[in-house]
Amino acid sequence: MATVHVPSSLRDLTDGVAEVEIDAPTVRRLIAELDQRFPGIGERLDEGVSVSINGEILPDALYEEIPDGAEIHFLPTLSGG
Amino acid sequence: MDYLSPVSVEEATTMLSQTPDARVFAGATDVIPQLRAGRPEPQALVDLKGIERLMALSQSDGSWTIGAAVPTVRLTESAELRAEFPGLVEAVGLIGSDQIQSRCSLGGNLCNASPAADSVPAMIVNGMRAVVASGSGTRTVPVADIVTGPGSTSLAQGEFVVEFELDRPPANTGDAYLRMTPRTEMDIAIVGASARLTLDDGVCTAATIALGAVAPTAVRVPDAEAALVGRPIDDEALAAVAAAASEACNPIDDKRGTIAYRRQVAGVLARRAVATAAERASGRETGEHRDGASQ
Amino acid sequence: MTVTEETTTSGPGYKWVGTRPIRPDGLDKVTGKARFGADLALPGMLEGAVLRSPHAHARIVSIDTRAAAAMPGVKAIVTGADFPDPAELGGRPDEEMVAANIIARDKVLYEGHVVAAVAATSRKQAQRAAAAIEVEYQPLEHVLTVDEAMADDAPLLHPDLKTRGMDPAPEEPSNIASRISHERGDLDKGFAEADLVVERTFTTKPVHQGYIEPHAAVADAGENGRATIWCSSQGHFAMRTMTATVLGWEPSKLKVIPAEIGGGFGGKTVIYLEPLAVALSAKSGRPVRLVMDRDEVFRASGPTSGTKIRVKVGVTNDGQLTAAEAWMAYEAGAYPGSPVGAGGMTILAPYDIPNFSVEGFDVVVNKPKVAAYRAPGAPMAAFALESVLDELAAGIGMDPVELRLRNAAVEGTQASYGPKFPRIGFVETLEAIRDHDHYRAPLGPNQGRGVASGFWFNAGMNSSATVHVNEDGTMTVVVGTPDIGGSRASMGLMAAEEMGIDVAKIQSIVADTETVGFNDVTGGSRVTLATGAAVVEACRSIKADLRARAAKTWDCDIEEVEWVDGQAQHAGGGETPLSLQALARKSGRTGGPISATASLNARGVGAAFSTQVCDVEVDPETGEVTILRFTTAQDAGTAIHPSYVEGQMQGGVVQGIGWALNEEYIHDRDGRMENPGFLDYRIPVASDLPMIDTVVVEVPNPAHPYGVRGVGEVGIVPPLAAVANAIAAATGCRLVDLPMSPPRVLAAITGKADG
Amino acid sequence: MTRTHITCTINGDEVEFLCDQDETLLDALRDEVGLTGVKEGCGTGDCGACSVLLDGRVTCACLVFAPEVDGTTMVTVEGLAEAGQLHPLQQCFLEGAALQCGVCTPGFLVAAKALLDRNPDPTETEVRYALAGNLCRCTGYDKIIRAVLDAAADMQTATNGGSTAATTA
Repeated sequence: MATVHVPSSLRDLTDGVAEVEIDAPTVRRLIAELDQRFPGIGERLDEGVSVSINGEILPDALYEEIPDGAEIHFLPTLSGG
Repeated sequence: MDYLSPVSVEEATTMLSQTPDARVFAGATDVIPQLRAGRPEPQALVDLKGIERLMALSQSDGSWTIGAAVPTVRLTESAELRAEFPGLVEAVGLIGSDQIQSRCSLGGNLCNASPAADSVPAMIVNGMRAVVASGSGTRTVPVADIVTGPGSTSLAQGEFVVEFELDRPPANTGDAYLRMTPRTEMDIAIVGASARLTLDDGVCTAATIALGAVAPTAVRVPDAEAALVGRPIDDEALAAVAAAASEACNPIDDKRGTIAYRRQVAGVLARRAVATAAERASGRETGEHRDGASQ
Repeated sequence: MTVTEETTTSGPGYKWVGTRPIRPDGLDKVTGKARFGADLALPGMLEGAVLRSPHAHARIVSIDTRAAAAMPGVKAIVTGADFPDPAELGGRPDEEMVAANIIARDKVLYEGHVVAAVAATSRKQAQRAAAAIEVEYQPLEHVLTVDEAMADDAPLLHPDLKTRGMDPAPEEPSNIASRISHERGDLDKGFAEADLVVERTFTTKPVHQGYIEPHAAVADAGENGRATIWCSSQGHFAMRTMTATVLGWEPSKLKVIPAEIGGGFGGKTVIYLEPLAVALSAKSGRPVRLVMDRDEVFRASGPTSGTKIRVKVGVTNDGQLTAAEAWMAYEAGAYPGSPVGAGGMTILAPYDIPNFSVEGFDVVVNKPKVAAYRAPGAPMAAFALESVLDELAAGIGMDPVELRLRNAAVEGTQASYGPKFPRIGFVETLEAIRDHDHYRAPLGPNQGRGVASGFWFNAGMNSSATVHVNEDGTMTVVVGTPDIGGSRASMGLMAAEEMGIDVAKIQSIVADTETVGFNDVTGGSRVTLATGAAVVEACRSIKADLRARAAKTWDCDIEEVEWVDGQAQHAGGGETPLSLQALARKSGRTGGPISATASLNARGVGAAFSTQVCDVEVDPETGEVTILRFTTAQDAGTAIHPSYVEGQMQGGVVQGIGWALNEEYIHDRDGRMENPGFLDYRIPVASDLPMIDTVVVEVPNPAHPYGVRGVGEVGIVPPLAAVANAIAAATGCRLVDLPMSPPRVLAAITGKADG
Repeated sequence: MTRTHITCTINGDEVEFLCDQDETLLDALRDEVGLTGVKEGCGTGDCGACSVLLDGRVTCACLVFAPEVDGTTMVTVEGLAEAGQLHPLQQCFLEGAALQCGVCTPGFLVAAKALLDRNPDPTETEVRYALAGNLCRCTGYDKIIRAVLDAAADMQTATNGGSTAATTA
């Protein structure tokens, strides 16, 4: 089970829910689960979003395994100047 | 645009009479940016630097003659000129970067007729005269009478400044120029202030004060001058100078500064310029400049 | 060469990393040989000019190009009609925005918005023809600030724009493109616990990156539906992608060759001229060069946002921050996309504050579309927060560095934007300033000292690198991230360290889009980290290959071969070591050329922090501010080439000083920029500044092979507040509006005296 | 329009070129003579990237009309190194990392040469004011100023034939 923190920019799709518990082995599956619960969120998480698992920010995390009890944050991918 | 390069005053006046839509230039440091910014192109550009008289710098017993197209670097390099007119040299040295100083001239700085021109208040307080040429000969006019408003001068079509006359100062005279710019260099004055004083045993016997960038043209401040003559340069006199200078302003709000700021700082700079000029007149000045240039 | 900057080295004993060799491209750059964007000329090349909108907001009624087309030497004219309709590109919304920004169709949204472009046999002819294009405009009401744009009855830039991130979603369109928010804890409780609460509203003006080289592009479109572009940019792959999108082409039809780039700071991560040049070239059948004038750079290329930020922070008497609230509105320019998201994520990031709420708005206005500028969004946010912290510290009588130390984020702190921080070096930068002799140096009359800190994420992103071993035992490192500030040198140093050979034997080059794998832009302080990681990975592949070849030569197991000091050594010592040169010479007989490529999407980005101290003197009668002394401490992770690390720190600081004191976009009431040149857009000149002292703090990033964090951006985050805090100390006046130009400073001083 | 024939000396070589009468020296050097080391940063004399020595004086090439240079002698960044030997300023810029992007570097080198030609032993303040007409957006000027001071010291040492180590600390 992992704790997923929903960024404010996506809460229009989650009815304001900021935190959900999801059981998924990989980030790809986790996004699929989220999309089932909150239709449309998958598309928004498809581009321009990085995933942080337990503090490590992973830009290419689609196939990353999620350890039990993980804290998951979705962050906008920022490039900079 | 045609590029014309006369070698004598007469040739230049002839060219100008034949091509009414011609513009004279010396260093081109104003002309080129103005053309680039969309100012209408003249039919011809007349380069005055080929005329020996406009490029001459000379001194006699009584006066200096400064060619209108002499690049200002030659003025700032002249130890004699700096010794006699430190304020004038300070002012011309502020016109732009070293790159600009290699090209810009007193004639150009005056006739471009910017209210903010750094050299103009300094020329005015030193009583400089412009020798103006036209097809019918030359006339001599005070520098203060050349500029009539932003971008406009009293010069008639076909006239141009040949040279400036500058009388050597009486004993115990000092001048100074200060300006306010947000940057230390490469900037246009928000306020400029020039002062020239003659002292006799600590008492002011003559004073001229002029401000730049606070009115459509550089302006004299007679009330400030009157507040000094016949008195020692003390705090009371300096306060009167500041008040008169602020009062003499007729500024605008623009991208470089506000009316209130210009009024306030004109008083401050006039007061400081008078104080420095007074130190110089009494020979007390230590002379450390912020650009490290020695006296 | 005397090096006077301080470097605190805490890393392991590297041989090459941390040294200061001359950069590989240096010779060309001091002799005038280096070719920048505008320096390329091709046979038969035409010169282009662009017609831009004189209006801040207007409907285009008609465009008549007939007279212009008939002028001598004119070979091609393009207008919006020559490009695919952005709405029909099928791309992401931000791609549509890029396309719409390149050339207007039915509406111009800012002064400088492109309306048409011309190619002719000379630049002057092209300019004359552009001026002869007849455009009929119907001027519309415009908005220039977030206050104007957010007003109820504001004229709309985009009639279909509805605010994203609102719950419930708004039904009516507005100029607010999106809303962001972050919150944690109980705000009311937090403020109730505070002994002192300070709330202030801050404003900043748009400021430009101010790179010295204007945008330039040369395009040569062939008859086979392909085109080659030479341009200076922060990333030629990104230029290719974006240009292809705007043209409706497949990216692979475009080849982009990077010119040397004359500064970018974020402003050259986006396209402006490239699609116009390709379209003109395709239409004329000849190469076309387009170069911006400086005033076009100011009027039409991206500055960063003007902002309005309200901050409220509470603190206890013993220096614990209890709550923080921030409301932030950022101008996006004409199309959505201000860096308010990053502003909201960074504003509280350096501190561990239990209760907070951050709300931000991305607001369109009739000004050029903003582009990234060095730590985009963070400096204005830090200006607001760090100014308030300064006031709080003064209010409770605590040293401002001490206040920051008490609340500083450390490893394990949950960042305000979400995840927990890994090992970071914020505390170390604070301690470096606290312990610096600058911090205790005496001050004179009218002088003041200010400190401020800043945070920036740094980026990872995609990089590819190829490394070749040449037959003479030298190596070539091929990367695809343009070198703006010495990255060829740092790539060479990491390769030298990895391979154990002299850095002089390594040539680093930046290759075009067809010669090396995909690379994201040089931006986000990411190149030394990400491209560096790719170079290191490629070198490690090469070392493995070299060891295998040595093992074959010696008929032993690869495990018995070590790579030490640039040569293969037999673990048992029984064989004469084989140098790189020896192995290279025989490569044809041991398996062919020795070469390796690595491509990656970099992980392990290390966050960057900076703390700075600034001394100023304020002339109380004119408001003139003189920077007397400035010291910056920044966590670099590991300084690969310390000189260029210091250079990034110093450059960021000075840009921040310019932003603080004098830089601003000034618009008249009609929305036209009044200062589109370096005379009145006042970036600092050499005589405005002291030396910028640097303290390179090195808290290695555990996730990078050499501990790199990235150093390019964070240096610009603290100076705005550091200068403001110093002015406050010198004058007793808290300035909340940038720039703190002499008229503003004097007005504050006068107002205080009058008040 | 008739093009004007110009003969001048650039970097020691006699050069002839044709230019328009209203063309700037900057455009002529870049487009007619091929000296693209002379950079355009602003075209209005505000950035110094196009600095050249015109009859020994440092000048913005963008503020000179090309016909003016007939009969003159010029030095551009391409002419600073002599016989394959870098000028001490070039060497010190390289060693001191006094450039990042490098686009302002040609102008700085030319302006710094003009300074050292007339003032071989400048103070830091003098260097800062002498180079105030050259904008650099990358470096914050720190390393540029140090490099110029280093070059001055190196040149003094070479001139004096002494062995005093050059330092700027």
